[in-house]
Amino acid sequence: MSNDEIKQLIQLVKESGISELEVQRGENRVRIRSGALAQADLVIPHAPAPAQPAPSVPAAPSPVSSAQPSDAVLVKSPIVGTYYECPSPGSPPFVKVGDTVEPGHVLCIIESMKLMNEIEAEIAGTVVSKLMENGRPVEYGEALFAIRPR
Amino acid sequence: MSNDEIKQLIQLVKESGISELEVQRGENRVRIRSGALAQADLVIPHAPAPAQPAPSVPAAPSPVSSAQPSDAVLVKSPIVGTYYECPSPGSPPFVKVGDTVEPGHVLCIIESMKLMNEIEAEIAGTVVSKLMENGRPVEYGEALFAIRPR
Amino acid sequence: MFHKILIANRGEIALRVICACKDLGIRTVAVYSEADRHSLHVRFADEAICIGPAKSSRSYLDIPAVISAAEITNVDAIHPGYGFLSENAGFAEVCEASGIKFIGPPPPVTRNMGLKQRARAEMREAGVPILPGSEGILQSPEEALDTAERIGYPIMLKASAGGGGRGMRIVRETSELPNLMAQAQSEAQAAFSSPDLYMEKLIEAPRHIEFQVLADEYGNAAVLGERECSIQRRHQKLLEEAPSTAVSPDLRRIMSQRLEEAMIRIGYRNAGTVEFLMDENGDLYFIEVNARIQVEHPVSEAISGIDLVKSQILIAAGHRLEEIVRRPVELNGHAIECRINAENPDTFAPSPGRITGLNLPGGIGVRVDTAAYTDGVIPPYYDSLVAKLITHGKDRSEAIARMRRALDMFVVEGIYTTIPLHQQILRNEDFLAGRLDTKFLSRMGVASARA
Amino acid sequence: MFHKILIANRGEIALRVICACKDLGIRTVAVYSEADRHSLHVRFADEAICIGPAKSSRSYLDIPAVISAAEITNVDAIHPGYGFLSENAGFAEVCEASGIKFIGPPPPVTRNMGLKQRARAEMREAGVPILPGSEGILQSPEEALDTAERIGYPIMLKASAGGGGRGMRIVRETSELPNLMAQAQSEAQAAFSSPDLYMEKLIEAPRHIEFQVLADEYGNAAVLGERECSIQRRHQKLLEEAPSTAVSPDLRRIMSQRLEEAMIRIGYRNAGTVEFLMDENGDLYFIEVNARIQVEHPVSEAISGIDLVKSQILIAAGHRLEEIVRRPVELNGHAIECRINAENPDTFAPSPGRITGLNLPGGIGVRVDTAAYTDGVIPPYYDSLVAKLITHGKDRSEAIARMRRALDMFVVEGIYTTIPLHQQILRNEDFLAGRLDTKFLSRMGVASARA
Repeated sequence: MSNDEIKQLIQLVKESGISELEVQRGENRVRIRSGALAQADLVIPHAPAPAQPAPSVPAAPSPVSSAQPSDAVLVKSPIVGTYYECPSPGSPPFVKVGDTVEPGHVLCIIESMKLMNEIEAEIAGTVVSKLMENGRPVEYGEALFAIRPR
Repeated sequence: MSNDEIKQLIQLVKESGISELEVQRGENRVRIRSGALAQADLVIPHAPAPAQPAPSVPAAPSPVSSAQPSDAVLVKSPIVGTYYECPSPGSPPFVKVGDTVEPGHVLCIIESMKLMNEIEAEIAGTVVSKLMENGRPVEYGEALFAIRPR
Repeated sequence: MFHKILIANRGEIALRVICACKDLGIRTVAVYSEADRHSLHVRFADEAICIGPAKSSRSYLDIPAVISAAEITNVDAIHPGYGFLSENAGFAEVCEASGIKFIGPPPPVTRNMGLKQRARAEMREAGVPILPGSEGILQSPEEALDTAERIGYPIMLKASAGGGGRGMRIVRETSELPNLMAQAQSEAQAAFSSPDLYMEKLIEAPRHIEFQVLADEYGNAAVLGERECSIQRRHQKLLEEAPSTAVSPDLRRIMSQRLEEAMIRIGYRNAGTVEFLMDENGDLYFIEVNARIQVEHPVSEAISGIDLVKSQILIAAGHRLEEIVRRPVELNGHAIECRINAENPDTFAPSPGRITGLNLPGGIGVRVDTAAYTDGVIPPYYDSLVAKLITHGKDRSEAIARMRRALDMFVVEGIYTTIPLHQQILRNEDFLAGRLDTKFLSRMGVASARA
Repeated sequence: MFHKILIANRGEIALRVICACKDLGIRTVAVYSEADRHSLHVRFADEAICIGPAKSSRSYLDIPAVISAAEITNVDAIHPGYGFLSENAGFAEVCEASGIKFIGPPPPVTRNMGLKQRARAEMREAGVPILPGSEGILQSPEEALDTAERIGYPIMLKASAGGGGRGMRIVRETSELPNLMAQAQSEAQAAFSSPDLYMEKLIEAPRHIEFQVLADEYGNAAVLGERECSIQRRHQKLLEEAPSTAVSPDLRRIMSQRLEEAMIRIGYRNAGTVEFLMDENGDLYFIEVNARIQVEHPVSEAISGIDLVKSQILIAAGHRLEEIVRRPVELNGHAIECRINAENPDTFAPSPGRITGLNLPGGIGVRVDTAAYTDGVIPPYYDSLVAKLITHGKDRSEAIARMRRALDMFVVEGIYTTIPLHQQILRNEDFLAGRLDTKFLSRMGVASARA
């Protein structure tokens, strides 16, 4: 979300006369208040805030990814578990950045309760970034891949 | 404070982007918030809120007074006690609405700890309203008279 | 001792378990649904994992999600709180299979207690008085008449497969029985595809009295007195106290001894509650065992001085009861709990929403268990409990005076709560005299209290 | 019993007295300065009267203003809290003359206890050990040498008219005495226009230990154990606990008996505290009597189960001690109080202002006494106490664990508080071992703790 977009939102808050506006666009979120309601800061969890399940507009770059073009959609983890990018240790990853995928193409595995759950692409497109490190625990709703639809 | 003045203040809050504005003009006070900070309502005391000690701009009509012209100043109780408008039961009051007073003129008595404390005018002018009922207990800072300075 | 515990719950009980863990120096993992990301249990746990969307079947009730969260955070135990997965023996088994200690009774015990006829049989064998009734399904009108004669009218006919009041009939005299039994059978057949009925003695206006039990893993059990939970509407408890005005020291001593023996006999472990109905003569009849910590546990904590949630963790970690409970059990004073729910106090309609103003009462003899805060939200997806307000005093009248004061100083703005209803209860003459039964609220004129 | 009580105080103690009155069914009148019009004591009293501007000399310390407020609201008693007018015998006399019961000791007792030499004499007569020293003013260097020889070095020379450290000298051996005495005399002369000095035994690192007393109007007194108040900076207590780790059951029993006799002998009434210093050998020396309720009274309430403020009111209304205190006095468990002040925890600079975010801790074993609320203001005109956080447990380690947990969950935003300092104290090894004295904070490295 660009500064100009945020400026526009601030303008919107001012014009509409509302006191608080929370906007989520993909992984980005902005909350605008026209005043000091610091109590709310009390409750921002220290765990990374997972994103909303429904992807909409593209997200800001994540630590391990390169910049995402503005027309990609996010693939998010549907379960809690451990993320694996390849079928077995040492084998090549299911997908690399730049690969094209079809619906049903396996993108990764999330291990949950000793079960290897294959996560498949739901749309056809090009993998533009991989957002998770191999072997890392993932929460429900964490972003795994960005795919530019074809 | 007229409705138009209040409207202007609301406009100011909106334009400045601040969330809260509190303005006191004489006995009038307005607090404008652009959002829902209902917590503050928690603490408005149920006892009548006494006015600020420093009178400045004229106040809105008080229950027992007639309308006050906009150039009067308030005489407030400097102590806690019981208000008496006359020197002894049955005698005429120290002052009536319309009387002119000089500095040092006794306006009323506040009985406090069995002592009769005479409250004197500090300015010369005309009594435009009497704001307190005879025999009523008064708190510190409660308005007793409005006097239009000469 | 455990190194790290996952709390498979939300709201005040999740925070309650976090407190117990902090007191023991154990690290904590909170799990939360997307609706709860700003909750205090998320804030005050050492780690927090989002396990799913708001709907509890896909988050707090989702066993794989909870177990996966436990695995990726490397906890060595799970505390289930109450509700959700707390009495799910299958969940306890999955924990066991995953090498994670489930803080609660062993799965077979939980399963047996969940099967009510089985629980009744085990308790009867252990010498605990059971609500009189038929031995299983009634085979004929003649058997029904004989059974009713034996246990005495009024009696209640209940559909064996049933629930929700369908296939139920109250029978007050012999002449009514055959006709009402036929009605109940056809209603049961229509509703549950089975005409099977059983019979129980009807107690018209029972007290609901329950005993708190702690049992360790070495065959020791202790009863920490009873709780009076008769103030209910639609079978939901609203105000609880300990001790009960209807339980004499003698009755308490006898019941405690019998229940300790019974719990040992059935292999019970960890904290549990044995629920009874009390009839007009003061006789107690077993109804069920709740194999978990209860919402109203703080009143027992207040009078016993024992932290029950800490005890649950210690027992699960293998501590012996003698390290936790001093014998003989001493109970001091009187405690009351008011459940402050987000509900319209007149209609009981849920009132979720944002808390715009909050003043929690404090001072002597007052305890508040809550996850609420100014600007926090009570979401519509879960139960309506906002806070538990507990007072303790040297006797019942001091506890009542402190509760009245605390209710007066408890301010919640932005949502409706049950505070005004509690204020009304605490002024009620029957309440003040200790004359309580489960019909109390409907007598008081709370329309929707009637089941 | 009283019908209506005026509370001549503000902040948490005003709210504390309101709680006690509500528990007794007594109506309340709050008084407030213009700075406190949005305070909770104003909100929760039945009536509230503005008595003056922010400056306390013109409001909370203004006797005519307070008495007039009492008269126009027709109260029959005044509770003074602590500080302000609580130990002003003149105020108590005006109350008496106005036909209003002052809830505290009779004026002559308060006056005698305020005169320290008089209090010492009365206590010595009653057999209570006194800090050894000169009999009044030192008349010559020779008398000083003799006195020092008698009580043993090190000793302290103090200006009779003095205060604030001027005219004070520590003397460690005979050879230093004449010279240091001359210095102290000329300093006292310069500062107070009087060279008079007296001598006291110096205890280098004393514990500060005080006993809680209740006495009725019929010549009965009870001691409810002691409090350890050694954690101080600049003579201001910061953390208190009960019981003291340095007082054995035997010492407690002996001291309680002597103090009960002494308090009866001097005609003490209502609640009071007898303060002692304890030297390295565990010997106690009387220093003064505080003729009022103390800030730290809740730790004694926690272990005795007795509401001290309620007791004050009952005693003033003529109730007998036997209705309030059961004999023998039983003390249970351990309690700690942390004073949460609006101060920079490093520099101790006051930090008044608006509280923008607040989470009060709750749960088992936690009590909070506070008048703070979200969006409320801590004004710069009065003391910096924001809240008293009290925990109670079955032993000291449980009380400590609960205090750590409660401090972790106590969130105050918008102002600085002493919470981080308390967290540091509760991790300190000497504190955990109970090795305390009034030098504790300066040893811990809190620079401004040094007097």
